[in-house]
Amino acid sequence: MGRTAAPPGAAEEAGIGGRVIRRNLDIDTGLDRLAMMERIRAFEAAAERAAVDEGLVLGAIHLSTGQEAVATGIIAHLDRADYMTSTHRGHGHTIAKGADPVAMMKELLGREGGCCGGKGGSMHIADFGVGMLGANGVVSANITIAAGAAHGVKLLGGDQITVCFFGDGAANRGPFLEGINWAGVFDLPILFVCEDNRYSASTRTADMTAGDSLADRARAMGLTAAEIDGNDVNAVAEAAAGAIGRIRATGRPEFLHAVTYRQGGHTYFDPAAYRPPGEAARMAETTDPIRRQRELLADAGVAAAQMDAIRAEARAEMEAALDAARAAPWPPAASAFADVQDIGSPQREPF
Amino acid sequence: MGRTAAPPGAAEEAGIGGRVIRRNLDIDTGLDRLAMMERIRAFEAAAERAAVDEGLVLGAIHLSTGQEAVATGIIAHLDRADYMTSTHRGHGHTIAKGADPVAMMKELLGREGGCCGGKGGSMHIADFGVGMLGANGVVSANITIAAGAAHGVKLLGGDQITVCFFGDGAANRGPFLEGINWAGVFDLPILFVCEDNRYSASTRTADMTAGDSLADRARAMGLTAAEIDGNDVNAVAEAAAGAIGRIRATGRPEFLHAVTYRQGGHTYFDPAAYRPPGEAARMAETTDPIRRQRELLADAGVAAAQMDAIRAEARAEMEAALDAARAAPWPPAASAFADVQDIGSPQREPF
Amino acid sequence: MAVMSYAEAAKQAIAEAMRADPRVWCVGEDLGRGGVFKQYVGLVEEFGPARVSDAPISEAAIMGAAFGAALVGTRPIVEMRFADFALCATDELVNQIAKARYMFGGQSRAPMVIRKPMGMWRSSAAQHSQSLEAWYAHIPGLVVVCPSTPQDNYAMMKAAIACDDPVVYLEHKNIWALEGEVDPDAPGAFGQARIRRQGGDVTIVSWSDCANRAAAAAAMLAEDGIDAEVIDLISLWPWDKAAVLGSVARTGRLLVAHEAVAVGGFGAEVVATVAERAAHRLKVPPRRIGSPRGLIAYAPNLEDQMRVTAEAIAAAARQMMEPAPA
Amino acid sequence: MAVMSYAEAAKQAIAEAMRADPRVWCVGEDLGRGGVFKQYVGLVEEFGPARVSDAPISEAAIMGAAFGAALVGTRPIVEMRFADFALCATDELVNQIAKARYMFGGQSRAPMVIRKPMGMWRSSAAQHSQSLEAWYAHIPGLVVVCPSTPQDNYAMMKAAIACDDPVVYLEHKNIWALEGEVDPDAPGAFGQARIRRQGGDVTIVSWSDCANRAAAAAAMLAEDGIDAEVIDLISLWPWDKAAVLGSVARTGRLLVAHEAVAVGGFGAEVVATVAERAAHRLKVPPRRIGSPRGLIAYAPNLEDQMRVTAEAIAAAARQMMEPAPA
Ligand SMILES: Cc1ncc(C[n+]2csc(CCOP(=O)(O)OP(=O)(O)O)c2C)c(N)n1
Ligand SMILES: Cc1ncc(C[n+]2csc(CCOP(=O)(O)OP(=O)(O)O)c2C)c(N)n1
Ligand SMILES: [Mg+2]
Ligand SMILES: [Mg+2]
Repeated sequence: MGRTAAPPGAAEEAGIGGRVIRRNLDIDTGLDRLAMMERIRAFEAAAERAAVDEGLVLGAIHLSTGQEAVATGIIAHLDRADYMTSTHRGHGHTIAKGADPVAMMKELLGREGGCCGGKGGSMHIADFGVGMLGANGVVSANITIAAGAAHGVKLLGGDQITVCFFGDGAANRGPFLEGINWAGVFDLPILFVCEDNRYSASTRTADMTAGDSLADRARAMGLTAAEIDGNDVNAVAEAAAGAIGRIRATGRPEFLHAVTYRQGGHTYFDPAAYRPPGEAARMAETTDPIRRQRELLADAGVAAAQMDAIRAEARAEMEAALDAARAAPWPPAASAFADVQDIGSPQREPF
Repeated sequence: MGRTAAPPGAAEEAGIGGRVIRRNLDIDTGLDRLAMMERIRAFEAAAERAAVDEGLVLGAIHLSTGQEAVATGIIAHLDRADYMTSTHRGHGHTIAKGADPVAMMKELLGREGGCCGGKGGSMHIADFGVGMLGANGVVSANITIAAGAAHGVKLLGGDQITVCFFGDGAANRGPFLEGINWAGVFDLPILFVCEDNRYSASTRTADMTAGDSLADRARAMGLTAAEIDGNDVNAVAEAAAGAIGRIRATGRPEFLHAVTYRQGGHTYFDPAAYRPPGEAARMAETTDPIRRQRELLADAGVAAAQMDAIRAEARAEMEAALDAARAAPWPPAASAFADVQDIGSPQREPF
Repeated sequence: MAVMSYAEAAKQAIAEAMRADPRVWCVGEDLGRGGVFKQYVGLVEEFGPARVSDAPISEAAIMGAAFGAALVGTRPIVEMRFADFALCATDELVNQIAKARYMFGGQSRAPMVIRKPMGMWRSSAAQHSQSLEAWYAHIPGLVVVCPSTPQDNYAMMKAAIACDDPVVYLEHKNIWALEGEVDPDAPGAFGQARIRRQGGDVTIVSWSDCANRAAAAAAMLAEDGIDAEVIDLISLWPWDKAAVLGSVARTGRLLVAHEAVAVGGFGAEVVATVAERAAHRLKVPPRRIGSPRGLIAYAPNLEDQMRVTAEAIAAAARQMMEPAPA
Repeated sequence: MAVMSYAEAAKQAIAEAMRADPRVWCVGEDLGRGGVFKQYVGLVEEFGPARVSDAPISEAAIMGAAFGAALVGTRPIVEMRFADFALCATDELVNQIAKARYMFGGQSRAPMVIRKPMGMWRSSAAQHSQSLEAWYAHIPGLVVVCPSTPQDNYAMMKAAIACDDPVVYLEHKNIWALEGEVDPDAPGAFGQARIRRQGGDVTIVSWSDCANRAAAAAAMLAEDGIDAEVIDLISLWPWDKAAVLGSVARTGRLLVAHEAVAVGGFGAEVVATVAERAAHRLKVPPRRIGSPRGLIAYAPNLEDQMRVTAEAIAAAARQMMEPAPA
């Protein structure tokens, strides 16, 4: 199944050119991961341009630039039927889960054909058709919801697993404890992924977090937990393969703490001047997951041109998505009152 | 300063008569602890009788019978100025902190002169005069409040410490995480004490708690934490002395997990038939802290008669408290609308 | 028609729904031992601990997890134990459950029944006595039910379980033992009031246990020759405006009685609606009777000052019948 | 008199209070960088990080810990960031803070200002746009303030900080930049409305940013020869019943306008109170204008359908001036 950089075998590592790459890296897999990260980044870059240059995105959008390895590496191991909940910073997870970027971009622009009919926007993006049960505007709230999705699957006798993404800041709200305890008590097939980009809005999360390890918080509730390099898509994927494999086999919850870096501001209009001078540039240089994956593949013999083509394709796809969104009309006025509730609907009884 | 059973010295232990006692047990201290436990038990026994036999206690009361060592051993190291928050099961903590049992009993009977003017009852018992900042009808809610009391002390430059008592069931609510994280982040002088009586109402708490150790939950948030035998008042006191000494010295939060046993039902009218047959009797036999302390003191040469006298005195004190409460009038009718708020008070504007 | 208690009626409705639909399940603290008010006794024996599930003391997780489980196709009945404790799960109810279907553009439903035992119960004091139904009526996305009789607790529970919307289901905890006949074939309908008594002199609108007190007040008023109509709204959203407006058109007098604090209570909505739409029908000014804007004490004599009694309702109605002072 | 923005006015009031009283402090997420709406910019530089304190994302702990700190003698200003997120701390506010003084028989006070930026702000969607002031007016123990101008945001913030009760302080997040003159010597008073415009034809009662829209509506109405009186309640508990009843006695017409959902909104309380106490003064039925009982969408054309605009207020007032159909 595709070329390999070295003969397949047990994962072994070797220093090449000062960097460590996996001997058995499957280049097609590596390229797939690169392509997914490029698509996420291109989507968000297009959205940001639409917001900044054209004023087309009216609400706040939170970009995951620099964090694409987490969504890509984890979700690579999910089936379409598996469930996922996400956060306000959920574009990447949603794309990786298989949602249509055109419908997503329309949603960001608040247009007809948006995946939520223009009612939710970026912060409530969802695609139930691919098991994406929603971003969330309330930090940490998706953790108990995800535990419940896994609980529901168990009650119904399904075999889907659930993945719950949340940020480092979310680990300081009660639902973190309540949701993880719940998953432990009811023995639920769920993977909790803390996507730690080191910031909570303008706050260095470490300054507002007691203790050294969020994984220890999960371990104290009986979960198997690991800390991983969230900027290395292959390391993420490897850890996810292990955890998700065990979850599918045992039905028991696990926890991954993926450390990454938020390259931009909290929202697209946050200049993030509160960061130590030089930090962002240094981190973009050293931790950027796309750059790292490109270097890895280059070392394995992949031509830059091939990778540039992947990037160009991703950009073209998302440019087209933005074009489609730009051209889409506003949602029909009558939809304003639809889908609130059946009983006592404002369509019949607004007052 | 009182008789000692053995020469003072570093804590050493020796088996005597099959039991382990501390060589340097100060008998007066041991008797003081016994007396406090007897007072708590006598107070609650009187309250229970008033409830069951006379119907004088109208709301629910939650007894700490069997758990008296925790309140006694911890609070022995607090000054009157130190702060404390408690739970729905707070009589013992309140008595140990120095509140007047007459005012407390009046409160349980909803009478004038009750420590809360008859407005709170058992579940909201409080005596700010002795630093007791309130029981709480909402499980776990007192944890963030206690963290805040310690925070306030720090802001004001005070030297009081705060102790927060809560149950094993409370460790599964969000405020457990949020309050302990808060204390860790702001480096607050507070001792968290989980008084683990193994039940949450009719539920065996272990069945609804993931992970093996609540202390680990606190450790994961950077707190020094220890598990202690909550039925051994001297062990509790020793652990508390250490923790509280360190907190006074460093201002840093600590955590104690004291394992004890709720000998009765959740409320006085709960027969607790859900417990495994024989469990309650066996535990009363083996874990009762008063019995254990009596045995320890007996081994150390204290006469049973002296200990019986302490019990009789405690009972007489609480019988008198009940008599006083029984004789007290209802609160003045006009107080119904007092102390809601100054601005827009119902005394002026009920509607 | 069987005679059963208010608690039993809801339990029977739940048991029947669980037999008919394996997706229905209950979750809450202590349910395996029947729940704190014994309103689930026997269900775990029939349906097992997965479908009559205990829970940690984690109201936020009970609400949030049940919601997640609803999103993937189950139909949870959520037990909050006391309406007061449900405040620990307000974000989950108001920001998540009530809004999800809309925010996600209709992709999802949250078919949930959220049971919140409410109201005063001798000497339960300020944290265990609240009536906050007005809050939920104010939140789009929620259906709000406040049954007052075994019949309605049976029929509305069935309707709530069958409903695809989240239903905030507020039982009054002082009437668990109240007995009454239950006709299992009389369906419950949201937004359809029950006329507890017909009368031509004054319209008394109420709900929850206060509707029972309103009915008692009407009996007292009848002895005085005052013919009161008692309307039990049963559900507050939707609520039966037509029944109230129709009745007021006949009586010309509107009295709304509820246990909750009067200020900002749902009685204000009822009075405001009538004032807006049928002011010309009113012979005397409309009136609300509810709790003063104060807190509920433990001591019974103080607690009683917050109660809306049958006597107080009757007295208010009598005043409304008096000729205006010259 | 200085001209300043709505945000600056509150900040200035806070800074002055903090200078005068070392017990006053602020706590909330991101305050060290000025807060999410920059309404704290510069305070940390003056008062340091202990008194302008960052917080973890822990609304329940922010509220609960501030309460604990109030119990021991500090005077916290609590920042909830968005009124919507404050729902994560509902138990703390409603069951603890509002009730503590009473439950403990007057042993304690909770002098706290709880800032909850509320309201619609272009395309913030359902979880970041709510107006829930009616909830807090319904809760005994709480004072509720909804300022609409820099002057009132200055004066009421000072009053709130000086007050020994917990004050739910709802600023409207759409008007942070609104500028106006601020007289630092004009004291804020709870329960005292501001007559934004005097008029004899119709009384328009409003609060928060909607009061600004009501004032704009009055200007439009004046062009039509309709002389509207605009009453900005400023505080909802206590609220200035006398001002409203007095005005209605003169105009005979009552229109209440607010951004919140009309059903169960505080407008119902105002209308019900007037209907109860001054029905005979009303020449036409009273009227409320508020949001439909629906949810707030992201798409601007859908969002706009939920707005209560100056035009809509003016249109409603005009209708009330029309002669009744024969
Ligand atoms: C309960 C709650 N509090 C505050 C906010 C405001 N807020 C939105 S995102 C954010 C930071 C979240 O940090 P983290 O969880 O690390 O996620 P990240 O933004 O870094 O992806 C905050 C404070 C919110 N949405 N919900
Ligand atoms: C938030 C909340 N949920 C539920 C309850 C009902 N309740 C009162 S006490 C209790 C059990 C508490 O268990 P634990 O914390 O172990 O304390 P214990 O009663 O054993 O002292 C429960 C569930 C409550 N008071 N508050
Ligand atoms: Mg983060
Ligand atoms: Mg316990």
